[in-house]
Amino acid sequence: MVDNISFSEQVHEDFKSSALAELPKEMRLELYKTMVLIRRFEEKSSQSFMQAKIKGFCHLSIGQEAIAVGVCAAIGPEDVVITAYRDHGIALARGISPKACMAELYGKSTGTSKGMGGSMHFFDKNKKFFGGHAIVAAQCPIAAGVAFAQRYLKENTVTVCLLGDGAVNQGVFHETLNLVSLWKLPVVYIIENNQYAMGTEIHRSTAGLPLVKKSVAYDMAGMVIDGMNVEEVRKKVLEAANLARNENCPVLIEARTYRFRGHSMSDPDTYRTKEEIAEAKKRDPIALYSQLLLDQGVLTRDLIAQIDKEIKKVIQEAVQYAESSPEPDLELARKICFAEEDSIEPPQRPLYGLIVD
Amino acid sequence: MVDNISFSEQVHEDFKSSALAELPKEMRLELYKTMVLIRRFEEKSSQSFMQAKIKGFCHLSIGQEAIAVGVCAAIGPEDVVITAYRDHGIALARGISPKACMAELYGKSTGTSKGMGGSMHFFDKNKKFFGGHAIVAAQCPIAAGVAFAQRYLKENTVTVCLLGDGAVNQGVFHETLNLVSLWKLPVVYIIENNQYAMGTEIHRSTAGLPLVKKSVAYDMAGMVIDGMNVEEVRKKVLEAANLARNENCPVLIEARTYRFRGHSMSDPDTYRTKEEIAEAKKRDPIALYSQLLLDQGVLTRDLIAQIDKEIKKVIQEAVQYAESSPEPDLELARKICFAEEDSIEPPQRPLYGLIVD
Amino acid sequence: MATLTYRQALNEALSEELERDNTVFLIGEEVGEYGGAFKVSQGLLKKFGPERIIDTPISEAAFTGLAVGAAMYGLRPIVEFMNWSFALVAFDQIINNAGSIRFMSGGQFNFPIVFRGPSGGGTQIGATHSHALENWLANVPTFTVINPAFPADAKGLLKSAIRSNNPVCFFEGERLYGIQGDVPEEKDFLVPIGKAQIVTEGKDVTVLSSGFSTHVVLQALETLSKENISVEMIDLRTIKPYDFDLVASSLQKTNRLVIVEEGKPFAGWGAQIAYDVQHLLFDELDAPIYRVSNLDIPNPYNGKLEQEILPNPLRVIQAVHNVLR
Amino acid sequence: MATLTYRQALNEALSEELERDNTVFLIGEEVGEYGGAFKVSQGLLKKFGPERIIDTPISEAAFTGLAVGAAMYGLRPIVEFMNWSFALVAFDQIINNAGSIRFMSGGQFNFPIVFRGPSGGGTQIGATHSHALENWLANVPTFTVINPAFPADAKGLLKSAIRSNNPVCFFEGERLYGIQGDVPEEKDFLVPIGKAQIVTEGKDVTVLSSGFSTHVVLQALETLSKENISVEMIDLRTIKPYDFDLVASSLQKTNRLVIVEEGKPFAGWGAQIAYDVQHLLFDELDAPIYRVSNLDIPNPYNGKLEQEILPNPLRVIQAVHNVLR
Ligand SMILES: Cc1ncc(C[n+]2csc(CCOP(=O)(O)OP(=O)(O)O)c2C)c(N)n1
Ligand SMILES: Cc1ncc(C[n+]2csc(CCOP(=O)(O)OP(=O)(O)O)c2C)c(N)n1
Ligand SMILES: [Mg+2]
Ligand SMILES: [Mg+2]
Repeated sequence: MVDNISFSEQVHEDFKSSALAELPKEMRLELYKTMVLIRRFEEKSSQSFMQAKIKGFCHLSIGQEAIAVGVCAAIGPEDVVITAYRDHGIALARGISPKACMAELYGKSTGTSKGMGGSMHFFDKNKKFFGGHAIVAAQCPIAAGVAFAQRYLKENTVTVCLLGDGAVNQGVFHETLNLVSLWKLPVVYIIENNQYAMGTEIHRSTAGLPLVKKSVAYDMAGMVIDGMNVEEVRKKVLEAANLARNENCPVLIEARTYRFRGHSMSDPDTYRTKEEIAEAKKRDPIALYSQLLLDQGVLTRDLIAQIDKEIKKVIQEAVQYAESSPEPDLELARKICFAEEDSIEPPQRPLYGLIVD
Repeated sequence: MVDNISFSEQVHEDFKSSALAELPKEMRLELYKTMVLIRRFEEKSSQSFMQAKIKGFCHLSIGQEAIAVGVCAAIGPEDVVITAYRDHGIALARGISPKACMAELYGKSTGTSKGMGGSMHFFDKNKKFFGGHAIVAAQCPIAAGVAFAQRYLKENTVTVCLLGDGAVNQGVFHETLNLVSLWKLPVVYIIENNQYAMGTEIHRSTAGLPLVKKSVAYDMAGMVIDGMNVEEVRKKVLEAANLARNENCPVLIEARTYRFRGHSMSDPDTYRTKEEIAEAKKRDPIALYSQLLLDQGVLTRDLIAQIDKEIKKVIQEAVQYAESSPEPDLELARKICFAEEDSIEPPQRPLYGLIVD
Repeated sequence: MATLTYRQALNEALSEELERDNTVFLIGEEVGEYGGAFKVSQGLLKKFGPERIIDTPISEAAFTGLAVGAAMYGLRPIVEFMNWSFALVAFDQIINNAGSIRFMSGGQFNFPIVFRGPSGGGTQIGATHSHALENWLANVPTFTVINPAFPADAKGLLKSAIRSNNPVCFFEGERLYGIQGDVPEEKDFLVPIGKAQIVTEGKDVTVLSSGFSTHVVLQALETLSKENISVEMIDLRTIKPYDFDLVASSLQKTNRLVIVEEGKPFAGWGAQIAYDVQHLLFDELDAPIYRVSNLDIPNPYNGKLEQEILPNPLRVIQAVHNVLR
Repeated sequence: MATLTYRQALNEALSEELERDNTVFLIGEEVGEYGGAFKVSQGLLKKFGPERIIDTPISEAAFTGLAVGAAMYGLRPIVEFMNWSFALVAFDQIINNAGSIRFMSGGQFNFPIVFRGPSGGGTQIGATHSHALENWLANVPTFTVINPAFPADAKGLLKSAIRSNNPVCFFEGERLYGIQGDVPEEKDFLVPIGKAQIVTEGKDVTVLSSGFSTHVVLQALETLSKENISVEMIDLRTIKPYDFDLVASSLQKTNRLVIVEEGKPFAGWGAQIAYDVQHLLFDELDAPIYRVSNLDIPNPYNGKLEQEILPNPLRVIQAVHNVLR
């Protein structure tokens, strides 16, 4: 059942209108479960990476789950989400199956991207998850384009785009904020400010902090939120999405968070002190939330154990699925290079580089 | 004598220290003369362009002379100036000879860039005029690099970089402001806000006006100045340059101005009303200044006539020089592609593309 | 048939496709109120309104990326670069986003997007404004690269490009916009992507070119025909995927090849065609292949010198002479 | 001689040149405190301080442009791209500013600048991170393009690049960094730019490559030598200007050529060499030239598939067999 976590339309309808409404128990449990799912999924990915079953770059979002989950709980299934390479969490929160995600990490043709994209490039058009983008800030103008199309098509949908604190230093981010503000596009940008871009602490890379101040330069609405508090994230992103959706007002959100692991699996993570990390872990979004739910009687120790068990099974099944899935082949690679033509005579496309006898 | 206008070191020494000092007559006359020189030079360029003696793109700065002249009066000969393609005015104000400028427009090997650069690419290393850059905003990080080098070499010099209001929408401008603020480089950016980028009025292209607000996003000092008032430009740029030079504080200046001609010689200029242009011309920087100097007795009608005559002669000589200068040839073009090597064995460099028998 | 300039032909193509499919939109600097820096989009704002003819700030990276996002969501953007040289500030968006996302997503998204604008030198606007990047874009696995020489092809190919579900890099030219030619008037006149055409038949030598270079060859032909040299002139139209079959059948006749391309020489698209030809038609060649391209020097402002550096009729003639020796 | 990895060799080159000339500085993401994403600059911050080993924000366009400005003012910047693929966001600064300003200024300014970093695929990091742009950079008239295969060449060529008064694009490789080799220990050990080297002598066929492809060829050679095929293997080292003379003298002996290059095939640098060879040595060739390159497909994440798409020993062997047929 957790396999297909994604916030049901009903839940959305009930709570989209008012950001302030008290969340029903059912939804709070979903928020909790999804965070745990992400945490366990990534812990497993980490193991598989160590076993060299997952290769390339693998960036974990452990510590940042509340943002992924809060964001996806704040928007509807018709809205669009897009992010950077640190995309496992948000993909799962968006309801992409752990099987497809794990299979992608394993480079299999059953993966979210048929094994062509890998960890940094999850995509699911049906779930309106527009990637997974590995060039820092490259997703920012794409998000503007999706929002542009949403308005062009006179929909009442919005686009949410996540980016890292380091991405703020790419010019295209600024060009894009100017465009979306000027054209009043229905888009919300959320900076996951985990204070580091690889080994660079934010004060070494960025003038004019706090980051939210960038919104001022473009006359955009700006918000700072606690990225460790899943309900706050949900509530504030819902407010922002409503502004974007109904008031033609794009929003820039700075969500304060921290990544508990290295930048990627290959990062020795020597640029921070153990103390700093330990301090940050005191605000582990899952621990904070489970404590709250325990205090309020929404969760019990038993329920926690049961959920853990359930999720363990989901992860196991995902790994089995990934292991046993077939690899993509050259024919597939060739085929997906080009969309089928339906309005013109399809050009012949020789495969340059093939050795011809 | 006007041929080599450029503010003498003595004048600089006298007035660099205090931005508030009353300007001596001699300098005020120089400011006036230089503006007139630029105006006449460009009027002549316009004619020569119509006669197809000047080709390619030719952007006139008529209306914006006070900025060029004020800026060059505010900095010393060891400081560096760099700008965009609309560069005739600032090159002349910097003391590059009208002959070399006109010869460049004519594409001659005696030009500022040996006829290789044309109108948009004047350069003079000796005069510390670092171009003339035709890709919008491309000069911005170069300026940061020069300032970086100035500090690296422990000089007490600064760099002044001019750009258009449209250039603010290029990402590299923002990346650069972040860098110079973070690294406290000795540089002053001056936006010549003439309200248009080609046919696009600033409100159609830029959110978050006034432009000076961009400085806030990078914790930079910002100033708005009247770009039609040559003495104000000089004074404020001097203040800014001192901040950059002595206080490690880069500055962003928005100078309000207007171009009286089309974007380039090929622009039909149909996107503004005649009334708007007429209104702007009431603040013609040369007219304003000559009136002020007349009122204060620094200028007389006779002196104005005499200066006009002098400058007319300078322009005539420049044109003659340009007309009679030789064109650059292929050998020169080949030669300048590469700097001479002094520390390694120079590689052989075949001219690819030559047809070999 | 109507007699149109290349500019008008492009304008008609845009207008007809905007009319036919309202998911098509045009975006770029000065394409709306100004009518296009080179007037290619003149009148379109009035016809289609500011929702579909979109003036942008000078933010090529952002509006290119925006077009990519819009395409992912189902629209069909046409991106005008005021000059293809300015695409360099948007290169990541073009190469990685438009070029790779379909593949990286396992084929989930279509990119029915056209990047277009003038390319190349010859108008004395200097090195930074005179790039001819056709070879670079053709080096990207997923791109189609088009460079028409004549108004009819400009129209028919632009229409095909807009209707293609794949990203197309469409190279025009400031020097081409004013060229006149006959253009068919049917609304559905399309020129197929990937097909070259024989401009003049001949038997002594095949001369291959595209875009403005085709007009350089036409000029050279005036001299060559006086010398009784019979040139089979092929206008490539599409640079990638290019029409190898037509080239091959021509070479079966002439056994000699000259390639004229506007870009810088080192690893230009002409080098690829030369490679393919020597590789696949080794025994057909009676002489080495000659390429006429830019010399390997940035474009200078000086007009005479720029003409010397660009592919020019003189060098075409010289190459033809050499290949026939 | 010391045995060093390619990474260490580069590190020594940087360290020695920083030591030798204090106008040399290194700038890029994570080059300082982190010691470089691939540890090429490890220890340099400690030796030379933060004024000369400069960590940057993720602002490639700005810091590349900054390096250009610093060069114009007399410094000698070394710009590290964490991955050459990221240079795409700085392309205007590289191509137009570093590439054109000297020319456009009539030759007034020198650009003693080195752009360097890992290039190419093979590490399963996806299409956007696996570009091999050597051909594009070599297409720029004023650039020198270097791509060493062995530690000694990496060191000697990087030192030459830093001492050159002209812009050099220096391509390394993630798969190269760990390769070991003997490296001369003299402080002034330089490898000349523009000179190739013969790795193995042979008489049946010349196989030409650079960078990691040279190691692919070495692997293929194991099989080929068992088949008694005598390969003359040339490691290009400098892609532009490349050592035509050495290629020519080898072909005089073998009359057959295979070129192995890492980039995408269409208009790769190998196409240029193939063109030059067929053009200038037409009568020397006994068989068509074969190129082994990437297939014309973006790099996939899946490892087996990526190896299939990259130039690999199998395809080198196949090409050699074909060229000898
Ligand atoms: C244009 C570009 N430059 C550099 C990189 C290499 N890189 C990948 S992630 C990263 C750090 C990004 O930090 P941040 O935006 O804060 O996101 P986080 O990793 O913290 O989620 C860098 C430098 C890249 N992918 N793209
Ligand atoms: C990257 C880039 N895009 C587009 C252009 C074409 N272009 C040249 S000048 C210009 C307008 C610039 O306006 P602004 O910055 O306000 O300067 P102004 O012309 O008013 O001095 C444009 C769009 C260019 N040169 N470079
Ligand atoms: Mg971060
Ligand atoms: Mg302007």
